[in-house]
Amino acid sequence: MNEPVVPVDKPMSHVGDEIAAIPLEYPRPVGWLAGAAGTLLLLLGFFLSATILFIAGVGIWGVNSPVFWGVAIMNYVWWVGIGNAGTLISGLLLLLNQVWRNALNRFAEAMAVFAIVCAGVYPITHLGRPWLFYWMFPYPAEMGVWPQFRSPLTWDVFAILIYLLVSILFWYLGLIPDLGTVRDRAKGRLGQVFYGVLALGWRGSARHWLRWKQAYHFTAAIAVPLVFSVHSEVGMLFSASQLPGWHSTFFPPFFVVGAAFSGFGVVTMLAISIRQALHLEDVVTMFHLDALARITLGLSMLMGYCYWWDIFNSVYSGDRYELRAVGDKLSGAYAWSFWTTQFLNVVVPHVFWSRRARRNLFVLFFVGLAVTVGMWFERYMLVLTTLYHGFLPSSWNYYIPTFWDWAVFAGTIGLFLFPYFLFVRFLPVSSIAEIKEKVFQIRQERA
Amino acid sequence: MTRLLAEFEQPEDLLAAIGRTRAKGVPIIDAFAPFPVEGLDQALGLADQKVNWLGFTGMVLGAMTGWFFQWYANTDYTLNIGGRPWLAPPSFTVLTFEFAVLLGGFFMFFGVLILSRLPKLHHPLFEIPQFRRVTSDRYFLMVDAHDDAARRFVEDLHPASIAEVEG
Amino acid sequence: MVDTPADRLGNLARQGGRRFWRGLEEWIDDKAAQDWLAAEFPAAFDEGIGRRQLLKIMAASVAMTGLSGCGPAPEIPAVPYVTQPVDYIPGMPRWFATAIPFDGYAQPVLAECHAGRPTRLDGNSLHPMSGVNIAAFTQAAVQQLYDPERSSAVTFRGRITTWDVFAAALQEERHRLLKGGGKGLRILTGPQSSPTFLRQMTALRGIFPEMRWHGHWSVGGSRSEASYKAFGRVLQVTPRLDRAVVAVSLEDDILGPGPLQISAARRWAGQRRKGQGFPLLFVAESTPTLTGAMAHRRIATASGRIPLLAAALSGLRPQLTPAEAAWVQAVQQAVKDNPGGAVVSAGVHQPADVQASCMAQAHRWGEPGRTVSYSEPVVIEPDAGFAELVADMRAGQVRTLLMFDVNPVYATSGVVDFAGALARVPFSAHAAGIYDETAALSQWHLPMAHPLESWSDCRAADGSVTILQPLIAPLRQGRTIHQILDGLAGQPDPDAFTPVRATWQSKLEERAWRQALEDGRAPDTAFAEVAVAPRPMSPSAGAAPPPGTEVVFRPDPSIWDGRFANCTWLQELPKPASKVVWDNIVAVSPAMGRKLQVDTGQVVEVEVEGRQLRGPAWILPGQAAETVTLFFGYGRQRGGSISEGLGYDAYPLLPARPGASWAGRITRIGENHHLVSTQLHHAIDGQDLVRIVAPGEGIDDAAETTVGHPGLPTLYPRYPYPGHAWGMVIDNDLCIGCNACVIACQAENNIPSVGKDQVAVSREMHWLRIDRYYEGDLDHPYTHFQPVPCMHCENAPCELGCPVNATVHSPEGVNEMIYNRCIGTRTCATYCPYKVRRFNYYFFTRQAAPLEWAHRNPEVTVRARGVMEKCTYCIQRIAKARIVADREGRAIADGAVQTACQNACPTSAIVFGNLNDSQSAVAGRRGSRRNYGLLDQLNTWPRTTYLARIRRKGAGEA
Amino acid sequence: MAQIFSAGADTSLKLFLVGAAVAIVAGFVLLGGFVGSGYRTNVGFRPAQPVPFSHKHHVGGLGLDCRYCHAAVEVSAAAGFPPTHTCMTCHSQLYTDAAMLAPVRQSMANNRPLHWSRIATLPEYVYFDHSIHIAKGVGCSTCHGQIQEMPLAYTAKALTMGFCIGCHRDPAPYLRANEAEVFDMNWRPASDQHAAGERRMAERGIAGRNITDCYTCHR
Repeated sequence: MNEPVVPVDKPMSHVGDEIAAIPLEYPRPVGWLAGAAGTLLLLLGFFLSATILFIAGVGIWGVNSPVFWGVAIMNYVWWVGIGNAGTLISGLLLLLNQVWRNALNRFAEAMAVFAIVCAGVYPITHLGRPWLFYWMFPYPAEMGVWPQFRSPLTWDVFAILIYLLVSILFWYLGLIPDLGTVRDRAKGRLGQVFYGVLALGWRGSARHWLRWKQAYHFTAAIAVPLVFSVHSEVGMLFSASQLPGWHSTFFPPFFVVGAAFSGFGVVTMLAISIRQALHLEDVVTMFHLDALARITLGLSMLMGYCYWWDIFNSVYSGDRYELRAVGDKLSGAYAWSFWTTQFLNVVVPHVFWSRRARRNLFVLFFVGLAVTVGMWFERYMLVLTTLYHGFLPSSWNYYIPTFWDWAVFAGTIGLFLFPYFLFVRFLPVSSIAEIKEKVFQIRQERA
Repeated sequence: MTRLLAEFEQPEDLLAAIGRTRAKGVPIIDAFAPFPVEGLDQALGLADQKVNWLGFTGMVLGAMTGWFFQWYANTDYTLNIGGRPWLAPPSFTVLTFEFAVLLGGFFMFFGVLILSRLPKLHHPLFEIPQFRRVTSDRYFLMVDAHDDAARRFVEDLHPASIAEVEG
Repeated sequence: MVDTPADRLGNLARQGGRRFWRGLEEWIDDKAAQDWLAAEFPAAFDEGIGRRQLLKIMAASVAMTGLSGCGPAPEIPAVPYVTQPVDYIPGMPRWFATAIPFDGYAQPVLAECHAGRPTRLDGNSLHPMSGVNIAAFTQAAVQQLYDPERSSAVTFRGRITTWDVFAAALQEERHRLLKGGGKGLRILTGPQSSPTFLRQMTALRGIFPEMRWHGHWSVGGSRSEASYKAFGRVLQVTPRLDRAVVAVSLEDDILGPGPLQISAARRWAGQRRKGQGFPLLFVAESTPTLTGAMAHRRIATASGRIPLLAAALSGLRPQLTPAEAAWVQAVQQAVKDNPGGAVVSAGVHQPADVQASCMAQAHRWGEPGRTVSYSEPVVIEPDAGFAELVADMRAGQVRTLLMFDVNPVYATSGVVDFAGALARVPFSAHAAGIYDETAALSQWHLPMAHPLESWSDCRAADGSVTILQPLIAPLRQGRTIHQILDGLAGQPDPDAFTPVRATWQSKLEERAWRQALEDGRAPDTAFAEVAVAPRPMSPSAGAAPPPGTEVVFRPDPSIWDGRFANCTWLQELPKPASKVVWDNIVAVSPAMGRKLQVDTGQVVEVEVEGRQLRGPAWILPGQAAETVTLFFGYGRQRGGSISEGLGYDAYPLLPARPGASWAGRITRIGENHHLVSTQLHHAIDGQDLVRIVAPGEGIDDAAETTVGHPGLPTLYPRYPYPGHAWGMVIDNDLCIGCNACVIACQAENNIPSVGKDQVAVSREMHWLRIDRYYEGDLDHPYTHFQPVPCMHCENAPCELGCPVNATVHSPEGVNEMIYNRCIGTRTCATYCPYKVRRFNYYFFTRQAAPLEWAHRNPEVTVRARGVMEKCTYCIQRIAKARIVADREGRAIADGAVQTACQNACPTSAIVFGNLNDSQSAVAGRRGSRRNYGLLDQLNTWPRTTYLARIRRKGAGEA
Repeated sequence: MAQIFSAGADTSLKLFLVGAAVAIVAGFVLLGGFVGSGYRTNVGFRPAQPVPFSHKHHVGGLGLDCRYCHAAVEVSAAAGFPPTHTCMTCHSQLYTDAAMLAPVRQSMANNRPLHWSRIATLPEYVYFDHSIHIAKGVGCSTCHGQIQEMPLAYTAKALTMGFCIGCHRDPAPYLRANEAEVFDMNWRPASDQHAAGERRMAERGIAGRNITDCYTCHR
């Protein structure tokens, strides 16, 4: 491919001009205000529904016995998955030295941070007694009791928290030089001080760059296995039980692949939105979108393999309960969620065999959306088909989410998008320094 | 001591200037660029692995902390959880790793800042107007111009500008 | 400290003082009290909002309460006695023997009292008719005692007045009656066996020779006519299932709910426990019952065809269907194989001829005195029946009508216009615990004292007398029937104690009297068996009923004729066959469902004799093809906010003439009714959860036999349990599905009722549920019951999931649930393969009225919102036994710890104890070859295991 | 170009960062202090009582045995409060006119109980049993403090889970020799207490038993 990945032929300042201009003189104030207001409304909806939830109790959700976990856990897994993909795109591609990563990594990392926040609210909101959430942390309690470190839930709590902290560090570390760029371009005093403080006095010293690069790579190198561990733990949250359909060693890798897949879906949507809204055609090029589409296609096939391997695994076990769980998956009361998943995650991405589809923004966006929604249904299918039919037929029952399930879910979308709008408005959305680095590299190679 | 800041318009110019400066034996204090210019470290002869070692130390400490937490909690109040042994390495590895990553990340991040003496909001370089473009498209070399010869040498590099750094 | 009305109530209750609330009117002047009442008992003030509605709007009220978990404990004052009773020890419960009458039969109980409040009932271990066992209905008496909606004031034409006003009116009436020798004086009661009542009636007859006493049977009837036909005298005929080898039930629900359930089930279990699969139970019935579920061979046949089967059994040759003929042949074969060991009985609703023929048959087949016993009837024959009373009322011959603990306006055939007749009675008084339909139409309503507040006496199934003693002063200024009758007899200020003591003055001198009270059984009062000879009867082959749909009526298995309708425990008790709660159903067979295209939950219209009603259909496997069964007890107009507005009322459809079944019509209406059941209807998937073996056989693949069983391989070392190792074995062969354990567990462990809406979203809280599985085809299935408490797995999957150590394992192998540590992640319940954990989605325990808090067990934490809970093996009992044993430095004896479910179970299906003690009963059962663990392939090592059901082959096996 | 930040900005920023860190740490320290404080644990709680009953006078001065009033302590979970009748066994003879005792006399005369305020309360999910502690040799003063020196009784010890579990993990220092010592309010551990305690643990069947099991106290 000969098309440009980075704007090689333009002056070095061009990238900085394009990206750093956004926080300083935002090009689309009206659209932004409308979007931010809408998502702020959703965010307020989140606080309202969470307050009502805390006051009334999780009884206002549709959870019951045996479906003790409902939409809350599905959303949790979904958000963790999206978050994980952000780090994967940024960290893994950095380690693999993929040039095209640099246009996407910043907002993928932002996606990771905000998605993890959304995921993180669920382990608290879904508690019966959320005000006692701090019992999950090891602190010298007067009771002398500690958390239970064998529980995948405890792992999850730490995993989410540590993952959030490490993601923020990784993100911020990458941001520092670019914040310096914005600082130096800022005209107003307010912008200078704001970005000046955030940039911590970055001045592009060779020594700083050296340490920065080492730290950046090292953090990427530990963030990537962290992602694998975090989503493996989410998988173990299920497979640590003995329930048919969950009790499988296959879950951790299955979940990691799912996480990456859902994240690519969201990143595709975000990339297109940001590109179109902010006219970053030079930064987020067709090449980037094409690459995303190819990876989505590849992961989609991997997902398909996972789904059917999981089913084969159950069938091959010959265990009666596993077989019944497969039966329920394929033709039970919630089989529609399985087939929806199959269609959206496994069938739809195959349009990407076509180059035209890969380069059509609408198709790209739609497939990204399909994958995102499909991955939600996958979690719905995974959680529900096992829980509603457990071992003893006497305790089988159905599950109907209530208004408040959806209200909190919609609220978390606000919790994700509103900070994201702030991010797009006030921080450099792509990695200026790294793109310049690549431009320089390519120029040297050409020379 | 006089510190001179020479401005270059292209990274290649900076690299070339560094090569010449080092050959001449003029002490280089630092170089500045808007991005991590490839070859800059080698040109300056920087080979500092401190950050990596810090990260590694953080990870080891983190792993120890993580393991200790779990070991201590289960020793302090030993409970029979589902018939599993009280010391359960398979279960404990997970958080051990998580803590390793946490402390590794922290050490790394704060290591970079401390080693780089950041935050440093007020710096003499910021007095120099053209230095503002260091985050955009200008490249700077700062040398210790202890005598006039050195100063002339800098001028010979044909930088876009030369400024004296105070303080 | 401010003395609130609630405190005053509490204090008085605690002190057991004589004076109590004199009724609502005393409070009416007191503004504070009025406000309190309005706040606490809204139903008493506002018909619009009842307690059940409150359950719905709970979200708001439960709100902040859960948040007040931290901070200093609220100041609760210590209120000691002024003068402490001699044998009272603070913090220790006291036990009193008494009885709860149920349709004339005493249900012997031992009441646990904490600080003067009866909190729970057990069976009276000294009483041979119950032992420690106790039926669900009897246990619910304690909830009825604290029902905030119990009738609390004398009313005259619906307005609150006082007992004094009534006493004056009664005296006036008495004087009027005396002039006519009591002409026009009628007394209406349910079945009675009280010697004091009998003595008082005798005395009243002396004063009012023209007085007549009528009996009202809300369900079933009396067997006196049948026994008279069979033997020439009125007798109590008891099939001795403990001795019979073959038992035939022609629609006689021997093991089902009712006043004789406990004694019958104990007898049945006595034989069954021998492990040979005896008694072989042959059941022919139209609608599934507990007896049918226990049957060796059951046939679903129309109720109207039962007389034909009876005829066939007595040697005639009526026209039978092939299935019926095969069944009869199997019975006859079994009888032939076991000479002298068979017994047969027919349902109480069957024609007296059929019952009599069965009585005679049982006399021939078995050994009188062994397989069947005869004695004087426990229930006293009234002077006349209910129909005569109604006729006389219509004829204007009734001047004064006193009704005691009956609700004929509701519980009477729709053909009989009792309400209209009642309007013609110049002086009508209705005494009952609840202000019900009859109360509303009577001139006077008198609050009746609850049995736990009363002095009285009553005969148990064996005729022995239990003296009822009050455990608490009447909470609602109720009086006993004896007080009111004494008033009628002219006593100016009748008290409750005197009439009862007077009855026994000659028979029990003071010491014996005290002993009788202590034992809960008066000596030498049981009826002796009598020898009888059958009268010659000309058996009739009976006529086949007309083809087509037949309609039969049954009391509801959970709330009977509606008398328990205001009791949340029983409303929420899953009915054994359907597992429906908070509703009654129209039971139809699968065949009829197919024919009518009706599915479960769809409304049908049932018509009998031109009268119609609508109710939700329930496709009941095992229902006879053409039979439609209606259940009594619902559709209440009055009777407390819990009972009102639920289900349909079957009484209006009930014809006036006695009979077993009526021709009817059923049509599909099409709309849906929201029926709620705790087990999905289509779950006919027993798999290997319930296992069946032949007598003497074992389960080949049983993974474990003792606590040290090898089990499946594991990577982990076994945890040692060197001290006690608590375990439970449930014998599926003995479980009759009677639900006694479910209520016992609920009463012992402060388990809240959650209401229909919450059960509808599957949030019922029962720690112990009874799973019902079907085996075989839809029309003639075998039914299995399996009580499922927590399995207390040694390798508990739940414990692994908890992030905060709220559920851990005890050194004695109990799977502990620490409510106060629980934060409600629900991971444990998710991981539980048995789904025995229950979650407090709301602050369920908060919804009870303060008065209901009084019957909570102080030994068990009342769980708040957001915490998980589950069976604890009654850890409070273990803890208590351990402390007592520890104090004395000895080990806990086998049997010293009995779980509540184990106590209640009339068949001893549940055994609990120390598995490490090889001599213990539970270890003995564990050693049985029938022992298996539920889902033992999961290697959870459950401490609760099951014994397989026994089914004999041969002996008429199809 | 002018500097964006003054020379002092770095110091301010660093001070701010350090201050924030200190504030967070201090917050946790303060929280810990609050949790352990008497405000939350009720230590020193000295409520007014209907009658200002002095344990100092009755126990310390007159030498009444605890069980004279708290009669159920050896047989029941609850120690029990004395019925009015118990007070009147003496006070029908002594101080019969004392104004201070009027509520007691009124209680007796009107058959209305006295409402005492509790000073040792546990949450409702804690099932403490007095009798077993007495039987195993845990004395009154171990939990209730020096009651015999209190003119008006107050909460002497923080009855937190930490307090309970401290002893349950290592009961030896608290086990007394015999009944007399258990009710001896002035008991002090002897020099060989630890060895004696361990011997008593073995004798009384406490050794080798897990009394830190959750269901020991919660159910």
